This record gives sequence, structure tokens and C-alpha cells, in this order.
Amino acid sequence: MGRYILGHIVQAVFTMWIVVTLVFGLVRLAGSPVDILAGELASREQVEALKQRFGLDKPLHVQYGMYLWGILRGDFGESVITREPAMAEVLQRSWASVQLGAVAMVFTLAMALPIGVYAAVYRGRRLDRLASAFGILGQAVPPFWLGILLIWLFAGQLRWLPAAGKSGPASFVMPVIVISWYAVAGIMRLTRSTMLDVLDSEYIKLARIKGLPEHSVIWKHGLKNAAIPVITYGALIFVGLFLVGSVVAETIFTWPGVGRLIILQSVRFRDFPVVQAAVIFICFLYVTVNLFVDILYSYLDPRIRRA
Amino acid sequence: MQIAIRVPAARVKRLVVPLRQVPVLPLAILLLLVLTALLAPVLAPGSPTEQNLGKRLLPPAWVGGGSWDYPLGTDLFGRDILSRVIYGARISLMISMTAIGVGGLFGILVALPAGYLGGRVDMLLMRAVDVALSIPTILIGIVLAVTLGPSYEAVISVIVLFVWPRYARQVRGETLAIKQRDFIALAKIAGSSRARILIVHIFPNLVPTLLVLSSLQVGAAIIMEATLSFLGVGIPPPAPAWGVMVADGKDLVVSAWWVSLFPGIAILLTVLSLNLLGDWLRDRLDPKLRQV
Amino acid sequence: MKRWQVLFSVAGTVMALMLVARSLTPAVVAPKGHLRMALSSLGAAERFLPWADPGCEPFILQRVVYDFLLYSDLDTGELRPGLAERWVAEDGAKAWRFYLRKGVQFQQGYGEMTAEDVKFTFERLISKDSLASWGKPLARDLDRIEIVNPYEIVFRLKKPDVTFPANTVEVRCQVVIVSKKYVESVGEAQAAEKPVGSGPFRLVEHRRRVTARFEASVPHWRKSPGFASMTLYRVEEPAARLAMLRAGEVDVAEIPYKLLKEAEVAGFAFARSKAASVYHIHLGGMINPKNKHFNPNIPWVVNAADPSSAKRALTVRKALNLAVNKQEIVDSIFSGKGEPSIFAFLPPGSVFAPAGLKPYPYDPEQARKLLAEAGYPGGRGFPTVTARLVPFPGRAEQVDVAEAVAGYWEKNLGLKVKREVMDWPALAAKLKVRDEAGIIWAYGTIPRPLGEPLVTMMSWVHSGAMYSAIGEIPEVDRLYEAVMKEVDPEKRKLRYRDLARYIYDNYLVVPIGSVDAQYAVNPKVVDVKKWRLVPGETYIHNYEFIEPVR
Amino acid sequence: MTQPLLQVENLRTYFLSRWGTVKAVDGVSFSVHPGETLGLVGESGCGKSVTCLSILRLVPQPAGKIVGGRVLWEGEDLLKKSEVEMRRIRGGCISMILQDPMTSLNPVFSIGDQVAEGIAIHRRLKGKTLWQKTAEVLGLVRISSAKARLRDYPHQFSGGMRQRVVGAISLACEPRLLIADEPTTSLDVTIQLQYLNLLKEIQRRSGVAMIFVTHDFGIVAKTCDRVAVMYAGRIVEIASVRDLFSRPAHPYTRALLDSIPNLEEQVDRLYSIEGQPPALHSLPPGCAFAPRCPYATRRCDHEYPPEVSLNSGHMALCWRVA
Repeated sequence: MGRYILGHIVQAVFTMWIVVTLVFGLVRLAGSPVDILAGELASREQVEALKQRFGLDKPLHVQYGMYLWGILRGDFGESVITREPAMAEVLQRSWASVQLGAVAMVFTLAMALPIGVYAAVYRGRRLDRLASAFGILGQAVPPFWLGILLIWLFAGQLRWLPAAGKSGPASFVMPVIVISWYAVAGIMRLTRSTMLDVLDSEYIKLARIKGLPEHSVIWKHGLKNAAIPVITYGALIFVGLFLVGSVVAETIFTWPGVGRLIILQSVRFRDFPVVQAAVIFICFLYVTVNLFVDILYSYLDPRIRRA
Repeated sequence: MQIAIRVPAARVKRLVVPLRQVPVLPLAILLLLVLTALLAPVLAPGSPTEQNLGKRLLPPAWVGGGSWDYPLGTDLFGRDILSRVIYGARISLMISMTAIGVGGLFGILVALPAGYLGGRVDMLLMRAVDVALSIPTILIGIVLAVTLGPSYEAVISVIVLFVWPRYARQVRGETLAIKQRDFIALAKIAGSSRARILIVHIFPNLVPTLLVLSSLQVGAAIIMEATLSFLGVGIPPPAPAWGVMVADGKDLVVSAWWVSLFPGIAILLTVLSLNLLGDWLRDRLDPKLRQV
Repeated sequence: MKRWQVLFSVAGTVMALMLVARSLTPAVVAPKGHLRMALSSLGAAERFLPWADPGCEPFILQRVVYDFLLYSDLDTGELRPGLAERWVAEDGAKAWRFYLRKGVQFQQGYGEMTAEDVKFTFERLISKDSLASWGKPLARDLDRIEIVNPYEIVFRLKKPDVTFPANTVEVRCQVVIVSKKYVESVGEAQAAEKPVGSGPFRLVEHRRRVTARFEASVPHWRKSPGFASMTLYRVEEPAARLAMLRAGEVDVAEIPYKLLKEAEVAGFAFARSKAASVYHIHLGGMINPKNKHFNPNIPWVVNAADPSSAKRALTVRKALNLAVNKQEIVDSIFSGKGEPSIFAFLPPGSVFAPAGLKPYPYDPEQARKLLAEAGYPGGRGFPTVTARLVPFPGRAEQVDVAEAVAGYWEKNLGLKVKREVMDWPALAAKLKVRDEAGIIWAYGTIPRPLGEPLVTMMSWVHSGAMYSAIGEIPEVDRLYEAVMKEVDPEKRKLRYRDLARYIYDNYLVVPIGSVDAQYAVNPKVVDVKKWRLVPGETYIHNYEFIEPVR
Repeated sequence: MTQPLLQVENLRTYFLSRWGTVKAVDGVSFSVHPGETLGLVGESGCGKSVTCLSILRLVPQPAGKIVGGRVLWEGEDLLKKSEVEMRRIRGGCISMILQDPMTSLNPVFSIGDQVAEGIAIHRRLKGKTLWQKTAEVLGLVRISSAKARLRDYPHQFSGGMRQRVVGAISLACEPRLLIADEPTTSLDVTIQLQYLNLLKEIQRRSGVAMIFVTHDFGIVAKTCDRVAVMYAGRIVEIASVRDLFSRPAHPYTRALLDSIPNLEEQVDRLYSIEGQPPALHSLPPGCAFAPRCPYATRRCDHEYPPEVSLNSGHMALCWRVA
């Protein structure tokens, strides 16, 4: 078990290093924060002075070395604009993103798993046909377009929900729907197809022969087996979708999250330290969830655990 | 060397199905889509990028104030939305097809040797796939596009980076399964070279899986391209990419709802029919292939 | 002088003083109510010390809490007394003497504002570690500062600079006067977070990048605030600001033109600042031939080696201008809130521009004829133009203007225009090295006609400037230096007009329009008629003049 | 003869499918007495397994439906019982062993859990005593050091061991009838013999009645007391083991016996019954075996054969015998 996890941790660190290097290079491809800082009316020597101040005049590889060494020491540098520690700024904004992501994840599981299972159990009946239709439709509706429709309906016409910003539970509703819409459709269809296979299996028949009540047959024996592909495959699309979904939701609903921080502010102002810190944070989150899923996977499937 | 793509007999039988079961609706929509994309210049009433600021934000024809020269109304710069949706089909298909083609090819080139050779090669390549899967490609794409400015190449490379590991993992699994089949052993006994086995024996058997996989991935690619364009990091203006058009109308939801509505519907119909086709293909060719 | 004339002039002066005093002394009306505003930004670093906040973004927070030496007249733009009652140029404008107002108290009992505080502020502004974008040029020009007495201070410059007083106006944002005693007692870090100023409001609570809350600091020597307290929200997304206004979460929202119709439909009133930005298209490439980016076969560029190119370039530039319907751009993109402009940088009717000139007319027919005359009939043979779509913070319309102009040239002249989306840092890097051959981009200057446009022009017109929005044209430089040398304000206006005239006659840019800035206001909370924004300025400078509905 | 433990009368179970209603079990009647082993024999697809599942009312939903007949268990008709009562019977009074041990055990639960589950429900045991009982039951089916292996998972057991665990599960609550649906088909021969002996020994000790479903006459001879031969959803012959092997009455039974390869005989081609089993959704009016029956007469094709009882307990469904 230990070796299995250690392998994954090493791979996670390697992935982080690749992402960090990629972003370090990409952000510096064009423009530098100094131009933003100096403003339109700046003079040449003023721009040079700012460059020295932020060490942007040193050769690239030196900057890269200092940057990596900084990360190891947990020093992600200072935002070029607000001169606050970059990671502090990211963490301050990350709470909103993590909150939104967590609620969306719970919503997705609470929706996708039960519906998927019931659709499989009541195969061919109305619920199953409804669920399948929602599944196929769900994966065709572009989430950002859905967001706009929701705003038009709930904020514009009905005025039930706030159109933007983060303020109390009502403001969570629409962003969560936009983030998890695609994932719910995907996970539900997968749960249904896996559950169908499981329900046809011999051990389910044996469970019934044992005289177990139906709910125990389905939710204990059935679900635990169906969960394995759902978790592994689900995690695959989950984390990817959540990243895209949260950036889209944050953009449409101006949610003060990390996704928007990167697009709207840091990259536009070439605030290298904050962009890099934000990317590291998201990548760390991304990789940790992957790691957690692998561990959960090995817990769920004993055949892996003993490997 | 002439490569005969021989889909195993069993699967061919299932391909030739009575017309009744063929998904008429999705195929019809897709055919319509491909036709619109190809014949865009003929079909579109006007040019997708020609502006006339005088006729800005005209509502659709059937709504008060609309005119039949602009059946679906005009956008912020007075461009005809119908023509832009039609040309948008061309962009969406081109981008997603290229991205899936390149991504898929790269995935297969990685997966075939990994699946077939196994051992250290397989372990190494699969580790690379795992790393690629765990990299937040969308994020990298966004940073790239904001820094260098959105471009076709950026969008395609993001989708390719997103797609190839998924292809690799799926194709490798399939190759492993096929490798154990007896006709591979027979081919080895008959002395055919490793390359020949890969190309003549293994690859044709992958075709059904690839077919199913691609049809589902094209839909996902279209949505991803539209999402990137919506965020302003995808297709650069003034190209009539559907995602950009929805973004144009994002803030005008109350006073100009049609700007965002119609491109969204175009995306919905396209991806819906692709998914339906994908499902139908999967049920026919490769039932055990989980939805990717 | 006749006795009665003396009497009369004394009475007149008294009367004038009385008038000035009355307009400045606070109307005896107590501040009331709570004002909530949603703005696109609250400043870059949101720090309360002028030398701790880098340039570019508006210094919204600092001007709420501090005072300035001088203010600008809402009608004429002339300089008005602030913390300095009088200011005199000496030694041929190489020195400027300021007489400070007596009895101005800093908040929280940090005593009276004196020359010590002014000297301390300026010295910190030009110090080595100062981040203020205005610090460096000031440091280059300032020789030394002498305190004559607590209420009199003299700035000695290295060379005559007629515009020095204009640099201490509230529009210059960074020259707020800080309390020396407070900063030295609590230290810079604390002072940057918890400011003590002499301004109309004092800071109550500040959450960086989210919100800032203020309370009225009464009585104030200039104008006691209309509202008792005020909260500013930083909301980058325009649609979100409008949504907050519509939901009643705020009373004032800064909105772009695109949402104007949406706000009008929702029944909100508007506070406007006339000619807040002047848009023009920069025809890239007219640069020094020795520069490696110089490309002689750009149609609108003069190639010294080919004598006929001057005439051809002028004809092309003329055609490019006539093909653009400025009025339609103003009506569509800016919802009609503005007017076609005649020059770059200067709004119509500016005293620094020659009177009687009309904006270039919209005449596509003539434009096509001129283009053919220049050798590109129907656009054939014209190299592909690259339109750089570059949004600025607060001026996202720059993308739409460039896009519209590209559309006109494609439709009317048959040119091929490639679009290139880019953000400011990427463009700035290119403009610095003059990598602009064959490109166009739309720049919306904040004219700040107060004081003089020289400040804006210095950064964009002269060949030596960091970024160029016209190019490197020797004649322009010569005319520009003539302005700099002229000490007498009246003669200097004539020099400005020569420069503007030269640019106009040679069609060096494609002027588009001078447009207003507007804030959507909830008429039930804010008395829109009384609130007048500083003209020529996109951001708000006079929060204390916003009056509640009584 | 004592009161029969299980009395199945004219049981009919049909499946609704795209091609029409499949009459999987079309009027089956038989009885099982305490301690007795009844063999159910026939080609695959003749309805053997469906019959067993119908007894436990576990016919696969939503396609399958029991449309007629009665299943009397100690005099009470199981088809009338409520689901709750049926659950007490399943595993408590009647239990079943499935064919493929590799898939009968849930891969993600430990052996101990899966065995203990049944006991917990039927015997209301909890905690230590439950684990004690579980280890004891596993010992019953001769799994060595059972206590230590409670925590192990199915994938750590061989095929034979797994089938023993399945046996333990079904015998955990001392059922009075055990249905074994081809329990040894997927085991290799040596393990098969061990398993049959184990079942025999347990039956001797506990007196449990058994229905043994198989297509292997060797097993029938070794374990069964009486045998019912099924064809196309019906019992075409039922007799004691001795009568069946010595005096097979129904042509199908004789054909089945003939197709058992004989070691001594020198044969170049093994005998096999021509044709295919009939499609259960379109059965001919007469005897279902008629098309493949060498002795078929016109009557066989049109008239449904009567149940002819030869001597006590030996019945055959055939005109030729009547």
C-alpha cells in the first residue's frame, strides 16, 4: 500500500514541477508587469527602476532558479502590484473557490449517484427514460450558455437569485448548477451503465438468495461495486470539469475565486508571482484530489490494495 | 504494402443493421451541420464579419423591430447573427476535427507500443499519460492565450493536450485485450514482423473503439473550444466562433437576448447529435466500452 | 488713481473674496445617509501613502481621505486654490512659491497642516524607494524645497517648468499632502493601511480588493461631504456592477457604454463627465527610418528615399480618415454620449487647439477615389493591415473602436485587416521598441485638459517618449519642444495650436470621438443634478460633492 | 412416503421479450421429500435454472413473470407469500448454490462479511457470537484455519475454495432444502469430486433435501435419488435413478443416455441428437421433442402427449409409452 501511494506522490511532485515551469515560461512570453505598473505616462528610467526593484532585469535562468528555490522555501514572492505575499493573496481568494467547488462536488454526487442507481434499478421505466434523456442532453448543453440562461430567468425575470457576486447561500445556487451540470450528466450515465452490469451479476443474485432486503442488495452490495469505475473515471472528468467549470462560473457570476483572479487580474497585469502562486495552488489541489481518489480507489477495491 | 482494413466479421455483421434502428435524427442534424459548414458561403445570407453599426442589436425578424434581411437579428456591431452561426459551424467542426485527429493520432502512437510491447515501455509511457492527465491543461491554455492573445493554434493545442492522454489510455487497454487473442499468436507463429502485426492485425481491431471514442470526443471538443472562446481565450474575434458569439451577448441578456441564444442552440444541437451518434455506435460496436 | 477707483477696486476684491469664500465655505447642511458605490477598481495596490502605490490605476482611495494643494474649476478647468491659497512663479518659472491655507487640521488630532508636511510628502514622493509613477519625473526636475515659514514654501526647479502647479492638482492624484507627524510616529507600514489625512472623509474599514468604508470628517475647510458615510465596492465585472445597482445593493455603479441601454431600461439616472476620453487610431509605422522595425512600403509611411512617397502617404492617410463614419461609431459604441473629435488628445473646443476646425467628414466615395489616386484602386495592392484589439482597464471600448474602424476600411476601401487580440503589457513591450509597422490600434486618452495637455502629450507624442501613439516625426518634435520652451501661458497656447494644426493638416492620426464617462445612479438616493464630475476625467475626484436626496 | 417437503404443481414462468413471450417453464410438476436428492437434468436452455429461481421467486425482473401453478412448501403456497415472508424463507428454509464460484462472491467484501450477513439476518446474531458462528460454518465446509481467513477477500481463494464458501453461505442457517444449480460445472474434475462428496456428507449429517441441477449424468448417478428430465420447459420423464438408467422410457432420455461416450466402445463418430432445441417463444402444438424424435408419429406432431405413469414414481410424457 505504502509503495503504491509513494509512487503517486512522486508522480504528483513531478507533475507540479512541469506545470510550474510551463507557467513560468508562458507568462513571460510577452509583456512584463513593469509596463502595467509604470502606467501610460511613465518615463524610460522609471520603468528601468521598477524592473530592478522586482529583479526582472536578471537573466531568465537566474529568475527561474530564484523562483524554484523560493518555492522550496515556501516563499512564492510578492505580488508585483499589491506587494503582498503572492500566496497570501491566492489563499485569500481561494476560500471562495474551494467552497464553491466543494458544494458543487457534493451536489454532483448527491444528484448523479442516486439517480444513476435508480435509473438502473427501474430500468426501462419512466425514471430511467427521464434520466437517460437528461444525461444525453446534459452533456450537450454548454455550461456557460446555461449560466446565461439561468441569470436571465432567475435573476432577470424572477429576481429570485442574485445575478452576481458571493453573498449568502442564494448566491451559490446558479454557480453550482453551472459547474456540476456537465459532471452530473456524465457521472449519472456512468453510474447507470455500471450499475446495470452489477445488477446482472451472480453475487447480486446470491445476495438475494441469502434473503437480504432489496435496499441492502442495491445500496450495499451493488453500489460499492459500481462506485469503483465511477470514482476512477469520475475523478478523471471531475477535477478537469471543476477547474473549467469554476473558471466559467466565476467569470459569469463574478465569483471572487482563484480562477478569475488568474484570468482577470494577474495574467492581464503580468503579475508573475501571483499567477505562478495561483497556478501552483490549483495544481496542488488538482493533484491532491487525484491522489485522494487513488487512495479511495484502493480502499474500495481490495484487489488493488493487496497489489 | 497495401493495408486492408479488415474489421472482424462479427462486428461487420452488426454494422449492417436494418435502417429502422439507425438514429435518423442525429445523423440528419450532423449531415445538415457538415453541409452548412461546407456550403457556408452559399447558405449564409450575408457576410459574417461585415458590420453596419447603424443596424446594431436588431431583434430577430419575427420580434417587433426586426427585419427579414437579418432573420435572427444583429449583434453589437450590426453583423448578421444567422450568417455568423452558419460560418460558426465551419470553425467549430474544423477546430474539433483537427484537434481530435491530432490528439487521437498522438494518443494512438503512444498507446500502441505501450500496449503491445508492455513491460518497461508500457510502464514509462503510462506514467507519462498519468502525468499528462493530471496536468490542468485548461489552466495552461488560459495563461497561454491571455499572454500571447487568443489564436486558433492555442485552442487546438489545448484540446490536443487534453485529449491525447484519454485516447492513449483507452487504446492501450484495448491493445492489451487484443494482444491476448489467439489470432495474434498465430500471426507471430506465421513469422510476421512486429510492425506488421501492429498495423495489419491490431490496428484494424481498434477501429470500432476509435470510431466510438472520436464521435464522443468531438462533441466534448466543441464544448471545450466554445468555452475557451467564451472566456476570451479561444478563437480570436472577429471570427464567428459560437463561443465568442455567446460571450458577446453575455451582458446584454435583458435588452438583447438573441445575441447569446442562437449560437448556444447551435452548439447544443451539434453536440447532442454527436453524443447520440456516439452512443448508438457504442451500443452497436463495443458495448463494454464505458462512456469516456 | 482716483480715490473712488481705489474704493471701488477694494470693494470689488472684497466682494470677489467673499464670493470665493462662500463657494468654498461649507453650506451649513449636516451630512446625511449612507452612499454605496460599485467601481471597476479602487486602485492598484490600494495603499494610502502616495509613494506606496504604483502608477496606472486610479487612486480612488487616496483622494477620499487626503487634500491637494490645488483643485480644478468644474467649468473652465482653471486651477483653483486648495491647501495652497496662492501660488506665484519666480525666477522665470524656475521656482514656484506656494502660500498655504491656515487652520487646516489633520484628522485624529494630528495638528495643523504646515509647510513641513508638504516638504515631507514631496521628498518621500521623489525618494529612491518611491513607487509613485509621478515620482521619477518630479525627482528629475525638482532641485530643492525651501520652507520660508509654516505657511509658505518654495519649490526650486532645475529648469523652468510652466506646468509645475498643474502637477499638484487633484487630477494628478499622487500629490496628496500627508501628515508628517503621523507617518513618523506610527511608521510607514501602519500609515499605508490606516491613513490620517485632512480630507473630507476618514477611513473606517478597508478589505483589500473588496471594499472600503469611510465616514464624513466634518467640518471640512473646502466642502463637508453630502453623505454621512460611504462604502466603495471593487467589482471588476461591468454586468455585476449593474446587477448590484438593479438589486439595490449599491446606489451608484460605474458602467461601460455597452450596458447603457440596459441601465436606461432599468430606469436609472446618469452623472456624466464631459469628454472623459478622446479616442484616436494610431497609424503605426511612421517611425525613425533607422529603426529596424521601419518598413518603407507601408502605404501611409513617408519613405525619405522616394520623394513621391510623401504625397502618396498623405493621400492614403486622408482616404483612411474619410472612410470612417465617426458619428456612427459614437452613436453605436458610445450610445451617442459624445461627439466626433478633431484631434488626438484634445477634446473639441479645447483652448489648446486652433478654433474653427471641423472633424474630417465621412465621405466613402471620396475616400475610394483618393485610395485609387494613391495607387491602390479598390484596395488592391494595399498590404494587409493588422488591427491590435487592446482593452485598457476602464476603457474596454478601445477594442470595439478598432474593430469598427477595421470594418469600415474593409467595407468602404476593400482593405484586408487582420485582427490581433492583445493586452496592454504585450502592446507596451512592442510600442517601446516601435514594433508597430503596418499596425493600427485605438487609444482612448484621458485628456485631463486641466492644467495642460502637455503631460499627456509628453508620454505619447514626442519621439523620445516611452510609448508612441503618433510616431517619431521630426516636425512634431520641433513643434512640441517649442511648447516646452514657451514660459508665457498665453503664447504657449499658440504653440499648442501650431502642433495640433500640423497633426490635423497632415492627417497623422485617425481621430474618432470624444466621449463622456458616466455613472448610473439611483435617483431616489443621490441628487444627480447637484453632483458634477470633474470634466475630462474618467474617474471620480470629488466624492464630497455627491449630495443625497434631501 | 412422508409428506413431501416441496410440492411444485403445474408451474409456469414466462419471459416477455422482443420476439414474443418465451415459455421458459411451461407446466412443471414435481415434489421433493425431506433428505431426498432430486436431479434436474436437460440441455442448457431447457428451463432448469428458471424453475429453481421461480421456487425462490427470484425470476429476473422486469422480463420474467410466474404466470401459473403452485409451489407448496410444507403445505403453504410460496407464490402467495408476501415479500417479507419470502425473505425469511430464502436462505432460511430454502437456499441455493450458483454455478460459477468466480462471480458468485462479491469481490469487494471479505469472506467473513458475506457469510456472516445471512446468519445475522436469519439468526439475529451479532458481534462475537456472529463471528464465532461464521468460523464454525466455514469449518463445516472444511475451510482450513477459517477464523484466520475471515478477513480475506474472494480473490485470495481458489475456485474450489470459493465454491465451498458459497456452500457455507447457503448452509449457514440450516436450510431444509438446498438447490444446487450446476455447482461443479466450472470446477476441474478432481475438485468436482471433493465438492460432491462434501455435499453428500453434509446432507447425510443434516438431512437437508437437495435439488441438483446438472447436465452431467455421471453426477446424477453419483448423487441423486430421483431424476427429472426436462426438455423445452417441461418435465418429459421422472423416475428413480435406477429406473432411469435401466429402463429409460422417453426417447429424449434414451437419446441423452446414448450420447454419453463410452470408453470401451471403438466409435469413429460420437452419437449426438440432430437438430436444435426448439425456440421457446414458438413451441409446436404437439410434443416439443417430436421434430428431433426418431419415433415421432403424426400424432406426436399435433397432440400434446399425456403424462403416462409406468410404475410407482416413474412417469413419461410420450405417446409411444401410453
